[in-house]
Amino acid sequence: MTTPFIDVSQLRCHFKSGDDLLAAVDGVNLQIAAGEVLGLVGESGSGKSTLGRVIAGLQARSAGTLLVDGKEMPHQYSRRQFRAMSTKVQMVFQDSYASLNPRMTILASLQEPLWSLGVRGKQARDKAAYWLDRVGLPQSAGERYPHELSGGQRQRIGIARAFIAEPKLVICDEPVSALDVSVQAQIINLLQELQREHNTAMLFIAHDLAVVRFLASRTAVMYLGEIVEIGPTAAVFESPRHPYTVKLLAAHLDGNPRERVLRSLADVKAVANKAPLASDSGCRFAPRCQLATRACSDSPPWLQLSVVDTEAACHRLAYIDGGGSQAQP
Amino acid sequence: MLNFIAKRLLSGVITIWFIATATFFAMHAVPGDPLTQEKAMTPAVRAQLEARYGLDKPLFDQYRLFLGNMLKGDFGISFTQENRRVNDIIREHFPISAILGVAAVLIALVGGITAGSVAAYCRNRWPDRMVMIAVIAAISVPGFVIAGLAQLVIVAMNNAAGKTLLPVAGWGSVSQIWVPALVLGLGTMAYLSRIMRASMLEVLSADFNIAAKAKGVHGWRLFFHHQLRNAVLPVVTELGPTIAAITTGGFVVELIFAIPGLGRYFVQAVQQLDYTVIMGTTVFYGAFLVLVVVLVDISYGLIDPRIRLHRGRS
Amino acid sequence: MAKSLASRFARVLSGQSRWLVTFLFCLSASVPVYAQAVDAENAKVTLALATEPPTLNSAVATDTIASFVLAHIMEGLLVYGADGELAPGVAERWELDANGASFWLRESARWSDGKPVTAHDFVFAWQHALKPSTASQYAFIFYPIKNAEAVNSGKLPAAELGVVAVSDYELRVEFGQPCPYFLSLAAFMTFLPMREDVVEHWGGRYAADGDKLIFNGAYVLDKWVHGAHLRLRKNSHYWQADTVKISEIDMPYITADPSAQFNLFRDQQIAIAPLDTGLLNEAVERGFDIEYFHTGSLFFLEFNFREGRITGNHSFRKAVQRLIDPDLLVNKIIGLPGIKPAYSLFPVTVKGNDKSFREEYPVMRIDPDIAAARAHLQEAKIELGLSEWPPLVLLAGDSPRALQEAEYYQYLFKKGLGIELRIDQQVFKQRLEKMRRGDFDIVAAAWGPDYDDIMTFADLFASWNDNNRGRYDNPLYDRWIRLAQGSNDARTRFNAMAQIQRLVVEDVPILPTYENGALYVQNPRLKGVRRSIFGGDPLFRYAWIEE
Amino acid sequence: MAISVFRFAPKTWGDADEVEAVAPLPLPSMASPTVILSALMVLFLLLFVTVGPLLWKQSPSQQWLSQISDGASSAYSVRIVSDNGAWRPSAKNDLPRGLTVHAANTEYVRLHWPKLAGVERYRIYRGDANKPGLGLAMADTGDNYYQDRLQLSREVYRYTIADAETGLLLFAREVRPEPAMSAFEAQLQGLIPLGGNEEWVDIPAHPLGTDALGRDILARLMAGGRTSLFVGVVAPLLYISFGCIFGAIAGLMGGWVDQLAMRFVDFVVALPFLLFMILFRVAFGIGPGENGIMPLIVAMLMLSWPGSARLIRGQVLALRSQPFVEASRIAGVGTSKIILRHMLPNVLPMILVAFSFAIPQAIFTEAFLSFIGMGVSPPTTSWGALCNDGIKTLLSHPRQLLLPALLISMSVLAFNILGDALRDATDRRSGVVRA
Repeated sequence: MTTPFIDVSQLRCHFKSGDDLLAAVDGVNLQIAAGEVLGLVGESGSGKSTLGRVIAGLQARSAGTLLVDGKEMPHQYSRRQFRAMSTKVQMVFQDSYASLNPRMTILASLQEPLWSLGVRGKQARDKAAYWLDRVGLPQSAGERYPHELSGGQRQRIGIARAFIAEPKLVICDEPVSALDVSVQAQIINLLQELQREHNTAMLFIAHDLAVVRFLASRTAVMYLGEIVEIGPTAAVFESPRHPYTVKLLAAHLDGNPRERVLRSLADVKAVANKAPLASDSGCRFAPRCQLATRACSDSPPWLQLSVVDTEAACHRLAYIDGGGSQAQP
Repeated sequence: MLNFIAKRLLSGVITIWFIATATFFAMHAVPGDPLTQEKAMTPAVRAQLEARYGLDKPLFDQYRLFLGNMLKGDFGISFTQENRRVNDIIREHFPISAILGVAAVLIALVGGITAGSVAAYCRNRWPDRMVMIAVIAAISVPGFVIAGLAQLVIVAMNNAAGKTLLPVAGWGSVSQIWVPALVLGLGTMAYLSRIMRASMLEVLSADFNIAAKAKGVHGWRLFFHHQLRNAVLPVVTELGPTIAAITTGGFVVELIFAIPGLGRYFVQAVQQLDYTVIMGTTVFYGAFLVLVVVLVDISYGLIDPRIRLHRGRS
Repeated sequence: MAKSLASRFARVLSGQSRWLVTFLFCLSASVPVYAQAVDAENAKVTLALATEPPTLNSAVATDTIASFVLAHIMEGLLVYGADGELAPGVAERWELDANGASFWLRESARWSDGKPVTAHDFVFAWQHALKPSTASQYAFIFYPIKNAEAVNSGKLPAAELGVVAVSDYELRVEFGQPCPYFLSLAAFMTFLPMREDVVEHWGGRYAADGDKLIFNGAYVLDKWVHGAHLRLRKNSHYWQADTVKISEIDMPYITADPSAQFNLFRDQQIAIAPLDTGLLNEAVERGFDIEYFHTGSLFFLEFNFREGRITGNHSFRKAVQRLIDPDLLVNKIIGLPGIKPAYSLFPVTVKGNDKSFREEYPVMRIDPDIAAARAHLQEAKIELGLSEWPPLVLLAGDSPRALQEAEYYQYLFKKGLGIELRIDQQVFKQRLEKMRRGDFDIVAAAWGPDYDDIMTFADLFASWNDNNRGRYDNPLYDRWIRLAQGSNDARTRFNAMAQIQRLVVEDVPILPTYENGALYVQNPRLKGVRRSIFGGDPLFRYAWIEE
Repeated sequence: MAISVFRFAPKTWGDADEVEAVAPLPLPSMASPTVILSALMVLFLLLFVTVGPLLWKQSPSQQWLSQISDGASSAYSVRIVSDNGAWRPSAKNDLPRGLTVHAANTEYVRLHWPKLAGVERYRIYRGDANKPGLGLAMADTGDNYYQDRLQLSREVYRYTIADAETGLLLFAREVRPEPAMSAFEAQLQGLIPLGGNEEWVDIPAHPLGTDALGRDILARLMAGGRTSLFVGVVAPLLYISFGCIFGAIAGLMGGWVDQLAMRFVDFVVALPFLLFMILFRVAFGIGPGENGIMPLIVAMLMLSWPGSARLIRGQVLALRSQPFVEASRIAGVGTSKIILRHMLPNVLPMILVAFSFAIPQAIFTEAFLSFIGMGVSPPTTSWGALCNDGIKTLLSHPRQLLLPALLISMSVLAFNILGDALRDATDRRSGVVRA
């Protein structure tokens, strides 16, 4: 068995919130193989972005290990580690505007990763120019400032900047959610092409399930800081095991809005989402889960292999696997 | 919430201690001798005086003594008015500054809200322009010039009328409050009317305003219940700093209008090197400001827990 | 919740705006009745005070404001009469001899609680003022009395002071040195009586407020709101209350700002207002009667004679003397009539044998002459072995006039002598401190007379006088002073003073610049206000209001 | 699967540029009339205090004693008169019949009148000939002559002699003094050589008049402006720089350093500003010959920096988590380069705005302190100090207050408008959050 490019185990990321610890990421185990596209879905506040940022090194973790290319990374990166990582992990941000320095030209922003790698002058300029072209922007755009470009164009620059140092893994943190629907597809296609072209692994974070389904080979579903289900994309989408995945898919993928509303009303208890705390015991989804039993709120569930080759963290997995689940999209 | 209040209070106490310490050492760094008097004095007399004010002790003992007395709420005896306690001076003169300050804040508030609303209502027409010009003038003319000119205007007015319409100076009757208070509050009024104008403009173009109009709300009811109550919020949030600025910024007005407020005493005390009065006044004012800020903070916290999270830190 | 607050606020505002409109309307429509400057009906005068009296404790009071108030609320053995001459006060008659003085007190003199004023009240007051614990600045004024200095420095108990109450109504004073001017001292505020029981009762807070005092003068302090308001009312227990015509002196304004006082005067709110240069023209244009009187104080430049100061050089001082023209200073820079250029140590107000001292012993006037000044400076340079003259420090006060004067001297020194004069402008206490330490080359100083005798100016530059801040030490000067102090003979004393006056012109220990005067405007209906150097100024004791 | 994106999205995206309209955010116009006006005002003030003295060569410390508190005047010639101060009419034989004027120039007016029986003391009044009333009582004298030297100017005076006791008017006469200068002053100013006896000298123009010491007000305004603007610019420059460095360190270090630093900022903010300003100003003191600018600036520095420290800390914290900074970090860009390339250019406009708002504040503070006599010390002057001088003569010479006050207002106004414009500009151009 080859070592995965990214190996995350028992990763925790806790924030202080008043007297409590907010568990943004709580005990996540995750592997990303080289060249693989892993989709990460979940509703907002589920900790997907935090997980991505921890892997990128932007967020210090509270506990757990993070192995990149087999090497354990420290909790907080030093300057040198960042530089070493710059050819391994890069990131595409959600807000294309905020991800570009408003006071730097596009070309300068593109070249910046190269400069820190020691590539300077004409070489860097040429490479930037190539990438400008590669992501489908005219050379004239290079002299412009971010506010002079449209959202889609800026996101292309963001993608180009992520790929320019030819990293092994690109983390895409909801790269299209802030874009017009018409532009989203172009960006997704661009990402897919580049990923294939460079055989780059990708952690694709989105709350838009369709995008993930289109891009990812494997998909992980997060709920309140925990991965509740992970497995091949097809399996997760075709036959979700975890009740939350079921709800998520039901909410997103059904064509008829009216039906969707009705179904979600029937299935999910109207319980306000509460913030995940480190002191929580039991399954965090239990309060909203129709299948919850007493045991669900007593002890936390862990990931178990299901019959469809996915892993799901649910006490009632056996019941669901047995065909007890009522929701099949 | 209790935790939050306790924290703010604690930090207030530490701040007051810091102010007291800074004042004490700044005061003792002042060259010169507070005991010096016009006529030369015998060593025996001087020794008596030094003992009376504790100046014969080492600096650190004096500091300890000062802090100890401060905790007891005792700031000692004035150097220049030898038989008056600093506490008495503060007790007698601070209320005057406070009344003046409150009147100034009131005038600034009422004037600022009115002017700002009028300006916003008449956007880009002459009332707006007039208000904005007045605002600019009030912001850019130094207070001491305004105070001097105001007095001249009153004298001219009284002379023209042949009787006393408004008193020129002094303190004691209600009519003696308004002119100095107006002068004192003018800058703030200008500032507030600017804020008010901006926020009123926002309100006037807001959906709920249009909705209210569509519902048939008109006239004063529309103004007070829908527009003013929403537009006034940014002005209300400025109140804390405003009160602080006005209550401590009253020296010049107090000097020119012959108002026996604490600010005037402070300036006098500085000129006469009256250690105890300077320290007492500074610590008192500092404590007062801290208290105002803490109260404002707490009340914000009560009004809106969201603000508490943000304000709690910085 | 925020919204409810705002709405509550809006509601308050809407209620308030109606109220406010009403209020503003009232304010503009109704003319409030204010105290008018003079009120003949009630025999009431309204005034403004420059500052509030720091204390009304006569044992420690030093300033003119306290002296003004005390002159009205207290009466000493002697007082200054309507004509400005010494007149009987609590003492009915007295005898002055070479060894001391006796005073016989009138039995009709009463405190404001009806108790008689006795000789014991004076003995107590004087002993109290001399105690080191009282720390009275004016303790030195008792020094002619036997043992006074020893009592003040704590070497002898207060009971040893040479003052005894022979009976309730007879007071005997023993002198330690001749004191021909003791009668004028007896009218000075530090010599005012004090009631032992009242002082003991209030202790350190005696005279801190209006109710912590007892009075034996023409008026009682009826109201004292600190920093804001003082009011004097006629004292019904005063032994000649029927001669007091003004029954109320109200002082509802306390401001040192001459413009504010002038504005109040213009507005008919106060009866007297001081003038300064900036207000003079305006006062003239308004057609006010401008009056002035000599305050009797001398302004001068004092040179530092301490070791190592080049200002100790005589030729240098002569150069300065030829450069600075008091006439020019007074007429051009100060620009107020009533202020006189000074050429002598003794102002024109100092009394001589019969007339003023200056009329009896005119002073030599030195005219300004730049050429002569430069010649003197050249001599000084040679004597001091200097090629370049170093910058000098002029210590000055922080009043507007002091500053203006200092800037004028600075310019004059630069242009006339090529000397850089550095102004060291300090607040009052710091200036005094620097004067005491001798931290100056030249200081712009002033001296006001403490008692009505030429000695109050003369002994100022005796080598032993602590107020001789420049440490001028001239055996000749000292000799003349000792001669005068040791004598009761007027002619001997004034001849010695004439020598001192000449010495000051020739040796220039100080350079007199001007004799101060006070300009003021006064309500024309107010008559008989006595402006004076001694005995409280202005004095309303003999004033009246014309119908 | 009902997401339209994937069904209808074009597989090719080469022509994306034509599809997406590039609509740049409108740049705020820096060329609005108010901005231009305020910039012009700032420029004018700067030129006034820098180039002004080169064009207007009068020294601000030159004291024309013959022209104390004079109004606006053009250049004119004055006669040199020698004057030894004391004067009495010489010959006994020419006893005057009425009020005789022996000499009338702006240095002295010598009056002589016949002694009248029954009058012991005379009172001399001097008034403006164009106005009713006797004017100012100059003196009471027992002599029958008088020399007036009190601040004479070139207007027409009316002298009136009255009986001091009864107030009965005895004589009156109008006098127009001839422009003159005493030989002493002329020698002092170096206009004539020592011992020389030139008859006439020229006096330069004073377009705004002179002050109470005869100094040219225009020159003083220029000199005062240099101080005011110097303090107004340098003090904010220093305290904003210090505040920025402090805030940036706090923001970048984070953790307990940040906590401690911000607590300290809280303390300093809590100090009552003006009180401490005065206190520090007194504590530092001014030595002889010092101009008092340094203590002023140091006091301002000690008390004013927290505002910008907070601002910058907030900005740094906000910027630190901005994606473009994070992108640079994961691209391995060093801290110093991040600060230089990303933080600084984005914070700079804020600093600039804070700076342009701090200038009027500092000018006001300086003016206020100088006004209460705690500012600069003479011979250095400032607009505030000029106001302080001027307020005393407000009634008789209002321009001595109004001119410096006007300049203060102008500069405060100009910098405020400039600050407003800068803020508008920076707010819209960058997405940087305002703290």
